[in-house]
Amino acid sequence: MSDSHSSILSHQFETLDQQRASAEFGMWLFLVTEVLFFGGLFVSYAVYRYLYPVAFAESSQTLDMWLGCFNTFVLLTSSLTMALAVHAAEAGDKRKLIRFLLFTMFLGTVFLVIKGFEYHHKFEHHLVPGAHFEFEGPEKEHAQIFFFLYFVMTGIHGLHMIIGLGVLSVLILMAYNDRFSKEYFNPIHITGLYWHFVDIVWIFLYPFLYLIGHPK
Amino acid sequence: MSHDTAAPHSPLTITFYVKLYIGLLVLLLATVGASYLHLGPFNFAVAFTIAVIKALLVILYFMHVRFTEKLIWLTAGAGFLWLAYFLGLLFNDYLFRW
Amino acid sequence: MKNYLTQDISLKSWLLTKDHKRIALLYLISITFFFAIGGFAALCMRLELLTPGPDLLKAANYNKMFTLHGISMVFFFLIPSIPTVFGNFLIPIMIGARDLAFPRLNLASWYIYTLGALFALTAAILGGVDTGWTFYTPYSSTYSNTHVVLMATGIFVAGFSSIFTGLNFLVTIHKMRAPGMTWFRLPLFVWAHYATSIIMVLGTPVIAITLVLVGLERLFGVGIFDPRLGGDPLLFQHLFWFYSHPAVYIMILPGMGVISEIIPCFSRNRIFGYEFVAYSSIAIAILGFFVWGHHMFITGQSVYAGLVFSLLSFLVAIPSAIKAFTWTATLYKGRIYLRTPMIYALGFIGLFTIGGLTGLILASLATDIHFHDTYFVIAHFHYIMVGATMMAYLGALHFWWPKITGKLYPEFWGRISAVIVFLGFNMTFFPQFILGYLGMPRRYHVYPPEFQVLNIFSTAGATILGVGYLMPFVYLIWSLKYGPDAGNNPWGATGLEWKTVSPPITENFTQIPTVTEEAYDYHQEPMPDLPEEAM
Amino acid sequence: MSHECYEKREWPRGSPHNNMNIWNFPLLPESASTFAAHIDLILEFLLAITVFFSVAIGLAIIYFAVKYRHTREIDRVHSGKSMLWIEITWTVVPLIIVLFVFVWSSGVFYWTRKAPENALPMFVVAKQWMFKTQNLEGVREINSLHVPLNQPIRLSLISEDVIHGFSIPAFRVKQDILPGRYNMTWFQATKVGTYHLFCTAYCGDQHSRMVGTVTVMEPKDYEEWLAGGKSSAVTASEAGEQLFNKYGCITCHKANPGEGRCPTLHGLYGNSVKLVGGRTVIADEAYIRESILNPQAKIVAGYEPVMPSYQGQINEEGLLELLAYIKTLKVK
Repeated sequence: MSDSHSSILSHQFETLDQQRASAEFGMWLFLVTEVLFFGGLFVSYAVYRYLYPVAFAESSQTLDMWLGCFNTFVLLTSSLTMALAVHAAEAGDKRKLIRFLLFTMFLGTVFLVIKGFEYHHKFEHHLVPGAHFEFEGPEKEHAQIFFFLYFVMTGIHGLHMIIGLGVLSVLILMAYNDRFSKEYFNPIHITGLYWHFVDIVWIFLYPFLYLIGHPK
Repeated sequence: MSHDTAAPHSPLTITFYVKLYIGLLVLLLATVGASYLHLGPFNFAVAFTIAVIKALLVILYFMHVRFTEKLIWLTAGAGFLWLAYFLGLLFNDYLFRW
Repeated sequence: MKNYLTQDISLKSWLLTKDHKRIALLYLISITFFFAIGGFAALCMRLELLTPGPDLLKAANYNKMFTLHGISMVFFFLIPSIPTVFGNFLIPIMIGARDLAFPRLNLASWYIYTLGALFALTAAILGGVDTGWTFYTPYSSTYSNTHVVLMATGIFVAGFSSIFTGLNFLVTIHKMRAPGMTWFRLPLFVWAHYATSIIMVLGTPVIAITLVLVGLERLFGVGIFDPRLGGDPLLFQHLFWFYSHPAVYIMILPGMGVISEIIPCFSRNRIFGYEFVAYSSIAIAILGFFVWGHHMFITGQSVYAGLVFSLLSFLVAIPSAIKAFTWTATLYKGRIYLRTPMIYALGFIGLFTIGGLTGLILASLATDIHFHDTYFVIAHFHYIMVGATMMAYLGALHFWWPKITGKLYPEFWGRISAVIVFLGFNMTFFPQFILGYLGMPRRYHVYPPEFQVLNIFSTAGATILGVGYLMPFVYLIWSLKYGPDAGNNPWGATGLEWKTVSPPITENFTQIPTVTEEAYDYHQEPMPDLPEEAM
Repeated sequence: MSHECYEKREWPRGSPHNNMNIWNFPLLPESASTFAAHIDLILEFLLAITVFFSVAIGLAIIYFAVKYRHTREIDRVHSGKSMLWIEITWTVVPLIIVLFVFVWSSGVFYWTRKAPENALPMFVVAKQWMFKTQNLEGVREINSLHVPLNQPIRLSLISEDVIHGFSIPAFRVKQDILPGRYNMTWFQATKVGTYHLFCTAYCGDQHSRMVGTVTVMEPKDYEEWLAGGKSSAVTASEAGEQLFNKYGCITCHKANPGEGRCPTLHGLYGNSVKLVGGRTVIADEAYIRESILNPQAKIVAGYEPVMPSYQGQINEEGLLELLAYIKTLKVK
């Protein structure tokens, strides 16, 4: 084992390849748990959308589909910059790596800010489930279930974004301190997997929440 | 031990990533556009199909699953398969309640 | 040469250890603590049930007791028990690795478990929870006046410990096997943990999000389970059992793995049908996910769903039956030593068979009408979870005690306690089958007087069972100081863990072994004699 | 809640406790309905399977443990290979057995889920911690239910708060009672007597005191009992009719189609209804209940959504009475 490896190869592994493959497999398993974690919500969503189709369509109309569309655009772009960051890491290009990671963080922040405005709008229009919930229309209670699911799903998605931003900032510090090289960039790769996964969740959330029924 | 290939590099180029990205944006516009059509129950089917295609593209290329070992295919598939099982068995109840 | 226990003995070195063997011991201490709490709660319940009337506990306190019993036993003892202690300790050694793939994550799992445990204990100390371990809505989300959110938080947190343990095992088993350790040379213990880990990874997240939803509904009065708001309380049951039924297999599969190690060793025989045992573990793990609705046959679930779930539940019986037959067949033409672990293992087969077959009665739709939510169900799942899993756990503790501590336990007392546990267990839970047939509902604090005699039998049995559990606790600790040295392989067993020193060194092997033979390479050869002082 | 409450509880007659000899305890439950024999037969079959395999495995273990005990000198030569035919046998034989039981048991289960046409409707409303029962004649009971012998009884069950269970072990009947949704069960008693009624789904503090009795009477005695209780009561559908008038339902829901602003309820029950948007539903109990509490959820084709919600105004018993009344409305 060469000296350059001994600092990046953990004691329990034999080779760097074993270490890399383990990290990648581990991250994928974690993403599987995330699929099932969000899965509990998607399943609940499916049940109530089946039971209360009209209420879901009417509630969905109150969401701003263009804001949602723009946010999807922002997240897809951040996925691109994340993929490019991994690409830069593969090439061992530190400057590009840091730049793309910063880009990704910026786009993630934009997404959250827009989400914040949307939440604010819901508060102002009493569309937050609870005592002050107001909804024009016959099925107020069922609409409330829609908004409950909307807030939980987007809220937990947002929480994942915030965690992702935290991890990204750590990665930027590490990259700045020359912790990565052509041989070793596991953390970038598996964080990339995480970031893309969060993107995928949104790819489903957008049509499920914003695009039910027909825009008026 | 010093000659191990530490990191397999994906064969994708920056141009490919950008093309893929543009493709995803086109699909996004398609899903928005489709929501204006009155297709009845097929609205959901269309939106869902487009979402699945988008997700697949991200998984296969952005997440490099296209170029990794079988184990990762299996793992990634298992998560979604389980969710599908879950929904399928659950709707045995909701679809057939008296 | 220093072993993993003597490498560094400071408290800090224990609390920050990344050695899978030390983490296993940290878990051993934690789960023993929760076993004691759950056992205490069980004792209170059994004493209360000595008489039909309310004598020892008020109704509210009785309800808190069975909740405490269920939660500490299920979430904080049985689910982590064999995986986190024996799986943690043995999987890396069995496959010829220096540690798990992610040692820091492993330590983090223990801290996460401990954090969850602290939440749960806080909830218990502040006054407890009275929903039962099942947290059925809308009682848990709206009507109960107890610390549901705190307790649910504890279980939510501990769930991540379980997820990370399963993830760690899967990666380790896939990526860390020594040269020559092919899949079909793996000990069946490893196969069983592989199957268990699949369930942990695929199932646990669902209970986590479900508890979040219950917590939100309770805290903010809005949610998706409250029927007054258009919610469906049965959806909670679906989500809950999607995890909690497979969780039963999290509890039993590792036990099956243990038995598959002990039986060949003490009958000096190859396991009969290795591949069938291995595949049946995976089959159980996968089929186990598709049967959750058998907890809901009479709740108002659709009849069609009931039919599907009933059929699938019957099918799970097949791989379980294969295992029981296989273990029995392994004894054939062996050289059988009835040492303590073997007595536990044979007891396991018997109790598991009864528990499994009575499960058919509950999987069958028509009979389940009568038995649902009665003591028959209690008896059935205790035969599996206590009868089988606890026997396997104690068997494992005795079997690998020499490896873990380097000391032999007193064999005579071991055999006595194994027999006492077996008899006490049957006396506790067999009467409950009859009580269930008579119609006595579970979770009853007072009951009609004609049920009293059987309850007296059950309580008497529980006392004996309690003594049986206390004995190993005493003599195992005694053996730490006074037990004779075990040597590296007191049972003459195969498997890489017996080829290292006892106790193993920090990175398990001085040199990573190369495996050239299948598991269970026994040839009816005699077992080494135990030293005089170990009898 | 203390001893006092417990002492006052009357357990059904025939409880061995009354004989003052606790050793005279039962091992088998009473069988007092048409279900009992069928369910017990499946149980006995499965018990036989359980005993057979447990004993077979147990004996095999003991036999091997003795015969091949390490101290004995005995022939131990065997191939060490597993035999495929054995594996296949013990996979296929259990499979056949369980599939047989599945089909048999599912058939019986289906029978227990479908009440016969001639079944006598009764209602059970559960709340923490009591069962409130009512028959069509309007006799209301608490924690008690009187039924005639050899008459199918169809129970509509609903809860006012949490999930409860409704279990009569002697009849092999059990059904969870859900809030917000009707569940149904039925039975036909075959033996005169008084039997336990238990709440089997954990429902809070006094769960174990949510018990009652079911009394099976000869039809003649039942008539007498009804007459005794009926004197002050109106029948369920009469009570429903009073509610129908009180809440003003009658002003919009007229007897003839096209008369009022709302669809007629005559001949509604059990028939299909065409909704706005083209869907059709069967007007069952769940539909009528939803239409009273949440009328906008399903709008009948050709009508305006003008009906206000009655959520919180009519209690569960009132809803059941209204249902009973609506069921009596025939096409004019």
